[in-house]
Amino acid sequence: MELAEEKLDEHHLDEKEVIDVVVRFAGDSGDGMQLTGTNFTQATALYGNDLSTFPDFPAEIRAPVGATFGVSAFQIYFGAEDVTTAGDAIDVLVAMNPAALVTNLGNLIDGGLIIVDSGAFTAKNLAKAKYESNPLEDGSLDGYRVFSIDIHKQVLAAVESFGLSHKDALRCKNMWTLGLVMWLFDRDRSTTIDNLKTKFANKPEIANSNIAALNAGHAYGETAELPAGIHVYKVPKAKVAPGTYRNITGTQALAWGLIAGSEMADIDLLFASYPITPASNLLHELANRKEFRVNTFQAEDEIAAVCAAVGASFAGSLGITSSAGPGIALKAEGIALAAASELPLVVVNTQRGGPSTGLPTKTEQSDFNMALFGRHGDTPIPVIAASTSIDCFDVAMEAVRLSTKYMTPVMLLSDGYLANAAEPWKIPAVDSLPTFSVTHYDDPTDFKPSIRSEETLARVWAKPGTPGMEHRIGGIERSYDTGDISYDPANHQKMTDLRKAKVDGIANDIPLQEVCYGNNSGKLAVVGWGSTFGAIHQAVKRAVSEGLDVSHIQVRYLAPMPRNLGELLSNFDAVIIPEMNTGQFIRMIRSEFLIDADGINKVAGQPFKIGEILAAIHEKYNELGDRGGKS
Amino acid sequence: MELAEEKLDEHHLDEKEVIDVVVRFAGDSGDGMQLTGTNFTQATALYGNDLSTFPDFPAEIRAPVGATFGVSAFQIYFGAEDVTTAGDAIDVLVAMNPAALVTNLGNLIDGGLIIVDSGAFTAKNLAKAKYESNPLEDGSLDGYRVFSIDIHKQVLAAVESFGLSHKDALRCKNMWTLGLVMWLFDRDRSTTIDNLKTKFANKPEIANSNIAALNAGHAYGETAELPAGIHVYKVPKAKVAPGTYRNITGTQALAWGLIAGSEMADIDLLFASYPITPASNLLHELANRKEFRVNTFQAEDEIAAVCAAVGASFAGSLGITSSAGPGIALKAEGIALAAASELPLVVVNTQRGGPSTGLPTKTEQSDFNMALFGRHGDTPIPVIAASTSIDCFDVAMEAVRLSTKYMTPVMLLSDGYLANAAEPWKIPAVDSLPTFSVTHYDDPTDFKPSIRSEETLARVWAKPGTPGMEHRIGGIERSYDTGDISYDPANHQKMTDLRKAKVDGIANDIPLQEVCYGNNSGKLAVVGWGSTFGAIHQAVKRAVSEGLDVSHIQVRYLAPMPRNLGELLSNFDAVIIPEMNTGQFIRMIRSEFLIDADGINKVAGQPFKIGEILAAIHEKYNELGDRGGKS
Amino acid sequence: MNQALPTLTLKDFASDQEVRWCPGCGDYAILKTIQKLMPDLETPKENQVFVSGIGCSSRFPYYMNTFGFHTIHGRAPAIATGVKLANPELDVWVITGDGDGFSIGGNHMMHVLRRNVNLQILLFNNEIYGLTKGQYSPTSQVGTRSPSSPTGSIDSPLSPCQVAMGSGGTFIARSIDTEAKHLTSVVKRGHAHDGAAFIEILQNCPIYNDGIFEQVKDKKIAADFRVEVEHGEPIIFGKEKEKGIALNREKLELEVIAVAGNEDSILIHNETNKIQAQMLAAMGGEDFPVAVGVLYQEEKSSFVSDTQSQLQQARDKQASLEALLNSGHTWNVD
Amino acid sequence: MNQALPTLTLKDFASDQEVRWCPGCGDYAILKTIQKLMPDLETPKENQVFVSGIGCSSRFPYYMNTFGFHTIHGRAPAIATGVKLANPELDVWVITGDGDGFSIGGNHMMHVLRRNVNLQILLFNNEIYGLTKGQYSPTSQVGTRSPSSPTGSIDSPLSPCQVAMGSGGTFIARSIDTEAKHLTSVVKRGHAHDGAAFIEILQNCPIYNDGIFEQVKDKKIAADFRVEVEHGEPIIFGKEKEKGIALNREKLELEVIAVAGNEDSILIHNETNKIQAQMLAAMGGEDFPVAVGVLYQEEKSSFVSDTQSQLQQARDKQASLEALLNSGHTWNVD
Ligand SMILES: Cc1ncc(C[n+]2csc(CCOP(=O)(O)OP(=O)(O)O)c2C)c(N)n1
Ligand SMILES: Cc1ncc(C[n+]2csc(CCOP(=O)(O)OP(=O)(O)O)c2C)c(N)n1
Ligand code: SF4
Ligand code: SF4
Ligand SMILES: [Mg+2]
Ligand SMILES: [Mg+2]
Repeated sequence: MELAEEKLDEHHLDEKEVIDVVVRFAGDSGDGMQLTGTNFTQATALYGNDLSTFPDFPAEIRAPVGATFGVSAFQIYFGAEDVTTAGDAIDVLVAMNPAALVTNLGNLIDGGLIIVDSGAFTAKNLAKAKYESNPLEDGSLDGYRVFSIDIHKQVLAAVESFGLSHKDALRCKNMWTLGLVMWLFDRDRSTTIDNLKTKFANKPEIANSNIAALNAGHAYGETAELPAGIHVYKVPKAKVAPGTYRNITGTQALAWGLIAGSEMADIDLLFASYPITPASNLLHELANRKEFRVNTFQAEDEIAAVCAAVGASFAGSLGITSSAGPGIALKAEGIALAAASELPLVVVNTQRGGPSTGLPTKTEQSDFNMALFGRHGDTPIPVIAASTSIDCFDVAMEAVRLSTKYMTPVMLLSDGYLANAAEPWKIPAVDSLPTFSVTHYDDPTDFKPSIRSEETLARVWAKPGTPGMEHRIGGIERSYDTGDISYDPANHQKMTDLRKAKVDGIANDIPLQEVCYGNNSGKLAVVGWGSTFGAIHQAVKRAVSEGLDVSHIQVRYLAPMPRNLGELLSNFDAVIIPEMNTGQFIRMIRSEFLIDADGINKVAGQPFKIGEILAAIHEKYNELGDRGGKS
Repeated sequence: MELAEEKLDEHHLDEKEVIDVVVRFAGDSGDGMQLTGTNFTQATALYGNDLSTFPDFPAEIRAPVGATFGVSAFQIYFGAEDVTTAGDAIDVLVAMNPAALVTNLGNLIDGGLIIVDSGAFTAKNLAKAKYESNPLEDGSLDGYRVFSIDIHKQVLAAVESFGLSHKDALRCKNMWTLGLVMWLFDRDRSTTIDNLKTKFANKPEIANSNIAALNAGHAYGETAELPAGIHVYKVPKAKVAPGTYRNITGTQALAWGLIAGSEMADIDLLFASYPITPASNLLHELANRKEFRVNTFQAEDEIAAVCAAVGASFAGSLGITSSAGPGIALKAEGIALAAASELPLVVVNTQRGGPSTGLPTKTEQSDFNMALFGRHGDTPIPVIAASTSIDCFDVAMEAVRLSTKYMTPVMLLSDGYLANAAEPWKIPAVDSLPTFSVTHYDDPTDFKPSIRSEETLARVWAKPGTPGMEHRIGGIERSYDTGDISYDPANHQKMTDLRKAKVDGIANDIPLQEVCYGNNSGKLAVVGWGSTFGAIHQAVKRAVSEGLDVSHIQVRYLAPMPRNLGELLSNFDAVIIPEMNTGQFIRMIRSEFLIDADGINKVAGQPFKIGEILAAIHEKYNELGDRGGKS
Repeated sequence: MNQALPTLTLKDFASDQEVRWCPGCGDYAILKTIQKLMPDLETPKENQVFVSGIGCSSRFPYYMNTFGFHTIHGRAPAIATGVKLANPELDVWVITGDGDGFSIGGNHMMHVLRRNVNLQILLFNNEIYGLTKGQYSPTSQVGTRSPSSPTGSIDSPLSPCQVAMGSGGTFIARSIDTEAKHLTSVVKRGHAHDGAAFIEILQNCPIYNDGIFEQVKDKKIAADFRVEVEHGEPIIFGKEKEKGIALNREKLELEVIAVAGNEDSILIHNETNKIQAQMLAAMGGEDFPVAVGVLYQEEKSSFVSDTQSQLQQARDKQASLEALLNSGHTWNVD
Repeated sequence: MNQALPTLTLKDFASDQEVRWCPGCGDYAILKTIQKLMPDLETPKENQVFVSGIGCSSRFPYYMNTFGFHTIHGRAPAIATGVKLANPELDVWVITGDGDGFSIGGNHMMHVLRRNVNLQILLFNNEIYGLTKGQYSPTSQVGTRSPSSPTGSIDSPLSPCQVAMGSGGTFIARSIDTEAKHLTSVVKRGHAHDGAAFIEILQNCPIYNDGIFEQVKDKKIAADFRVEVEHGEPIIFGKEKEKGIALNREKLELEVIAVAGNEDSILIHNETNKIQAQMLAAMGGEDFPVAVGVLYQEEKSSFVSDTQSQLQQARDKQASLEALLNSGHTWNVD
């Protein structure tokens, strides 16, 4: 299916009360946009809106001031109903300089609000952004509401009394702007003030001037004469289940899920990795958590990393390795060794734009094929995917459970979007987490490394250091009976069948597939996996609210798939499968169930927009209407 | 489908004239069985039978004398009709010692002929073969025709006059035995005699004693009193097209096909590889052919090998790399670089038993998944497979053609069986070979590395050293328009679509799929790819001769598949797909065409037997009969 | 076709791509130096090829208006080998970083050096993984705090020049990003070397590892912390060239001594002596200056020339495809 | 649980698997030597782990009745690092070949050595790829004719001990397959070393590279072609110990001299001197004997102990999952 985009209702900001809003803070790498966004997010969470955030870093490490490729942005989508994406289009764009304006304008809704620092629209900066004339003056922004303030000047005035250098004084620009945006949405500044006090505990004059700037920005909104149509907006509180919440990125959730998994399984983790964007943060997070049963090892490359993890698993810990596309490709041989020698291993793939080096800082779902099939020989392994940032926590625990219970490598798919995006997470009670304690085999009576569980088909995990357990394993085919090398043809057939049966059998140990929104049968099912969740979910909700018979099915277990998935899908007249690749998961659905599903494919390094999926639903729906369906 | 085996007619050797025969020479690694087999093959080719041969080396380099794991064998299947496999079961087993007997007996037909050297059935050798009593004496061979001769003694007598050492004299055992087998099938000894003279040109006493042994073995057949039912068999000549023939292994054919490809394309080859069984012989063969436009480079590992090949392609030669499963897995990232930067590259995968180190000396087709999907990102590349040893020649040329014409890596799948098996090949006239001369781009007017052909969608190949062609490429996403780095979302979509369209478009440049035996529509199609060809072909022929409506379709182009394949398959009531894996190609057939094909899967490190496929045909046929078909 | 080469300048070697390193990055200086020296090399521009891996440094080829291939992480030496084998006429440069060249790519580096493949290898050593945002690298000092070593790294660093010596490298040199003159002369000598020329360039990463080479770079103190070695010249340093390196030949250890009164004890640099070169390569730390310049050079036949002569020998045979196909045992069927 | 260890013998360390090397292979002798010395190491059998890559040599673990992991080609050092990090109590051995350890696996080898990971690394150097039927390896002499180098290899070989030195190895030794006594003593010293112990074992492959070490092995001539170095002892060799190694301290070159009359000029082996060790590691060829024994040893804190102390430090904090999940900014919704 060709990808079209449906315009969502753009009534935003016309009323004083709005259901949801997308705000994007954009500026130079040095402008502190991430900090601004984070503080606004905290205030918004406290206010009681549901929300989702996405920091958008430039590909370059540190670009020259004012360069378009150096723009750093932070987007937040918040509202009164459940929010599952960082938003299709921007309602409010905060642009700290011309480069920030030019690179983000395309995504602003018609009539959207632009807050700009006119003080940064100098000839030099305009040239760097390749503006031929000043957009604040040439009428090119007429279709928007422009709120142009010389923030430079305002800030210098606001912090004058603190005696900062000109440079340090200007550094408070972001807080001034934040103050203004907080006024716009009626947020409380106190957490930000606390944060500033803590952060600059040793530099009170910096803390105080930032606080002054924040307050001044807020006051500006309250007192200045504002352009028509700019006023305080009310965004009603969301109905949120009671509990303690925090904001969490996919990376954090994944790391903590692994830690929780190690506690539940009662084993040590060795996390061995080699830096690569956007996977490195997982290494960083865990390197900081060695007070738990985690050790981290930065290896010389990805091959060494997976191998060290396999070695750790042989020694009785759980080896975990992590990377993105190119690095995962290098790990194939090591993963296959773990599969052949039947050792647990968790492989986390934070997918990014491919092929080859591709688009390292962008998101994509194009490693599905490699996850399932990227190894030589018949080497099945279970593959599971996280759908949201917070889902990373549960999926990480599940990876630990499956790999240790079935003595198999498990591939966990995340992606660049999930890794960096943050959502509010209702913090679970630790004693509510599932337990699945693992034990190492230690009975020397007739011990052989090939002893296996009849139920799981997993072989025993007998670790070095245990008397009587001495044994040899390896990657050459092993005898089913003894575990020793065997070149026997019938044995190879038996072991091949066994490896397949073991992984297939996991289907009996995972939940049946449920429909996550809509009915269990009907006209159209939209089937997703991974980070397409948010956009699909909103699109299906909107379609249902329009009265369409559409359901959303989100698959976590990609291999093996849930036992009932084929039957469930056959209850729908049509199935569409949005993927951020050229159609990889759909191939499995078609071949397994012989269902003529349609793919909705987007490979632009960016998540789906709700409108794109909604458009695809409408299109398919119309087509179905024309030819009539089963139901 | 479960794998059963159908007993083929075992009337063999009951008559004086037989249609076809399988002879297997088996002995210690040091017994010269490969030489014996090769000479017998030559004589058989000259005699006018069609034939196919398979050398079967032990997994160990050099095992102790008499060990079962040190048995080396050479099998030849020859007959009056076309022969496409090395034979299901053995008619005549030549066993030079107890180990050779015990390891091969299981595959001998009931009533088959065993020729044994009783002189080697010593207590020591029997013990090494784990015989508790001497099978020549304990009646355990009663179901066979046993022709037991003390070849030790015979040989020593035959060569006595040449004054050789005892050890050297015994070395003539194999020629004595060959003489006897030549008598059995009425073969001419003169080529062997010539070969011996050439081989031992500098050691005439060795040449002469071997010739004497050969003649003595022959004379023994003519003059000795033989057990009942042992006599000269006539195998009628096959109807063979006129021409000059040679015997050729898959490895040789592949190497020569690459050389021929380089001549036709008018480019130099850099063949970069790292040794691995069973792929190394290709490196060896090409290292010996540097008088052609081939250079070989033994790299430090597989990654360096693929990278050197990619570098050579960048510089304007054709880079080729070759390996087996584990090594191909390591090349994924390099292959993806060639795909992303759009450079030609040929990757030869001589598949072996997996997973991990698996069964290096055994054959399998289990790298299909990896060939199609074993890379990160959306990275399609064409994949083609050779079906027979001689087919390797054509497929290698085709790989050169496709990779240079479409500026893409091409994966060529062979396997351990094809690589080592030999068949008679009608030597083509060089001027009958297809030409497809490649030119490098050298027009500096508005040159950009992103200029591409509208027809093939391939970009230009502009090589360093050409003035005005200076340009930069790489693995980061490149602008469609300029070839420079681009992070633009729409461009990434466009380039992703382009890469897919380019590979998909190859479907327009390959032959339509034909049926290779049987009708173009009907009840049952047996679809094969790769080295299953021989067994499928014979099985389908036999089924057709039984009156069944069965066709054989052999697919060379696995990605993209021939344009008409789906339509062709839909003309059959049922489709079965034998594969030496757990069902990999079938997944593509099912997902692309939504056809409910059945897999016949064997993963025992050994080729299919004709009987196994015939049994599957019968089973499916019966099932179809029961439920009635389309036709 | 090649008549007198037109006189080219730095500008001819600058591509049209905007340079995208962080402000202040040492890579800028290196780029400029290389662009500037290219016209002097007397190799036609179209025969210049820059091959790199992945890293900030590996972006280099994009900025050179020559042939360039920005490949995959760690593999540039292998890819460059293929380029050079395919066309020995080309001048092939490898641009790599401490991570690219010595972490993931260490093995290829070792093998091109021992094979003596005719490449100029420029290692931009900033002792950090720049592109991936500052994790410690195999050349980072012990105790480096980085996102992946929050309490300090514990791995002992590799010394690129020492590894290159151990691998059998035949040209081993060290220079500094901002020392254009020194860098130019070292690179030109590497270019003239027949075989693999390995040049470590100490490069400042102001963002993630700022000032790590301050001692050897800061004009005020550098004279005390670095020594420029020159074949046949005494190894002396200090603002007034008042200090020298001597070899305690009993203990086989280097020593820093005053020049005055000890003129005869000062070690004379002999770039053909491997043992001495190994000692110089290892110099540094608290008590010794860092040696820059050509530490070692050895005349040895190169991989490409040996390969070419083997090829030449093979190609003296008249190759015929026809004859190949018909070689060995054949038979006719009429 | 561990009371006095039962006295074990060679047999206790032989597994039930049939040994499958070619008749006459040097690997047999090494296996026997290792099996025999195991009981002396005073590590419980269940704490012994042998990790290997792929190659004839890498089959070794199957024959040891200890824990064993026959992994994938070239990666044993990395896998062994994981084993050791997971359980520092274990005695971890790496068994590798010249192809496994220095061709495909060279990078991992370099990095375990510089990190000083506590492993005993036994490199079976037969200067050939045995398992894949005899192609030349990175340690093969120039001119080696093999299936992949039919007219002779042109790549200069690596010297494993020199590479190990260049990589910063802290224990570097060389021995010979069939010299059980010498090998035993070297391996025991390596075992006692705190860090990475690298031991090159010259191993004969009678099938593909027979006799390559004949000079240093043949009882009749070996005395002239090898020298056993021993810390603190003069470096002398020859049937009557009549020859010695001297160092020309001016030229920094080794020389062979007669002992008689030159007693004072004979070099005394000092295994703690890196420069001297580098010279000894390089010795060989036509004019010099090959040095065997412990060439170099350096006391340096090991990777595993440094890791453990960092872990220990972190774990002094009371870790609570509950606290982690609730750390940082949280808010309540009622
Ligand atoms: C296979 C693979 N692994 C990891 C990465 C991520 N990566 C890119 S550059 C780099 C390190 C760069 O360090 P260095 O070579 O020192 O270059 P610098 O950026 O410091 O110049 C890493 C780890 C990658 N691109 N590909
Ligand atoms: C990834 C991979 N590449 C190649 C091989 C094939 N291979 C197995 S062992 C070997 C070389 C062995 O040489 P060495 O390490 O010297 O061991 P030896 O057999 O001589 O003891 C090679 C190339 C493999 N098994 N896996
Ligand atoms: S991160 Fe460091 S090395 Fe990379 S461009 Fe910036 S300053 Fe240079
Ligand atoms: S090939 Fe050589 S190294 Fe391998 S087992 Fe045989 S003799 Fe030993
Ligand atoms: Mg660096
Ligand atoms: Mg070897």
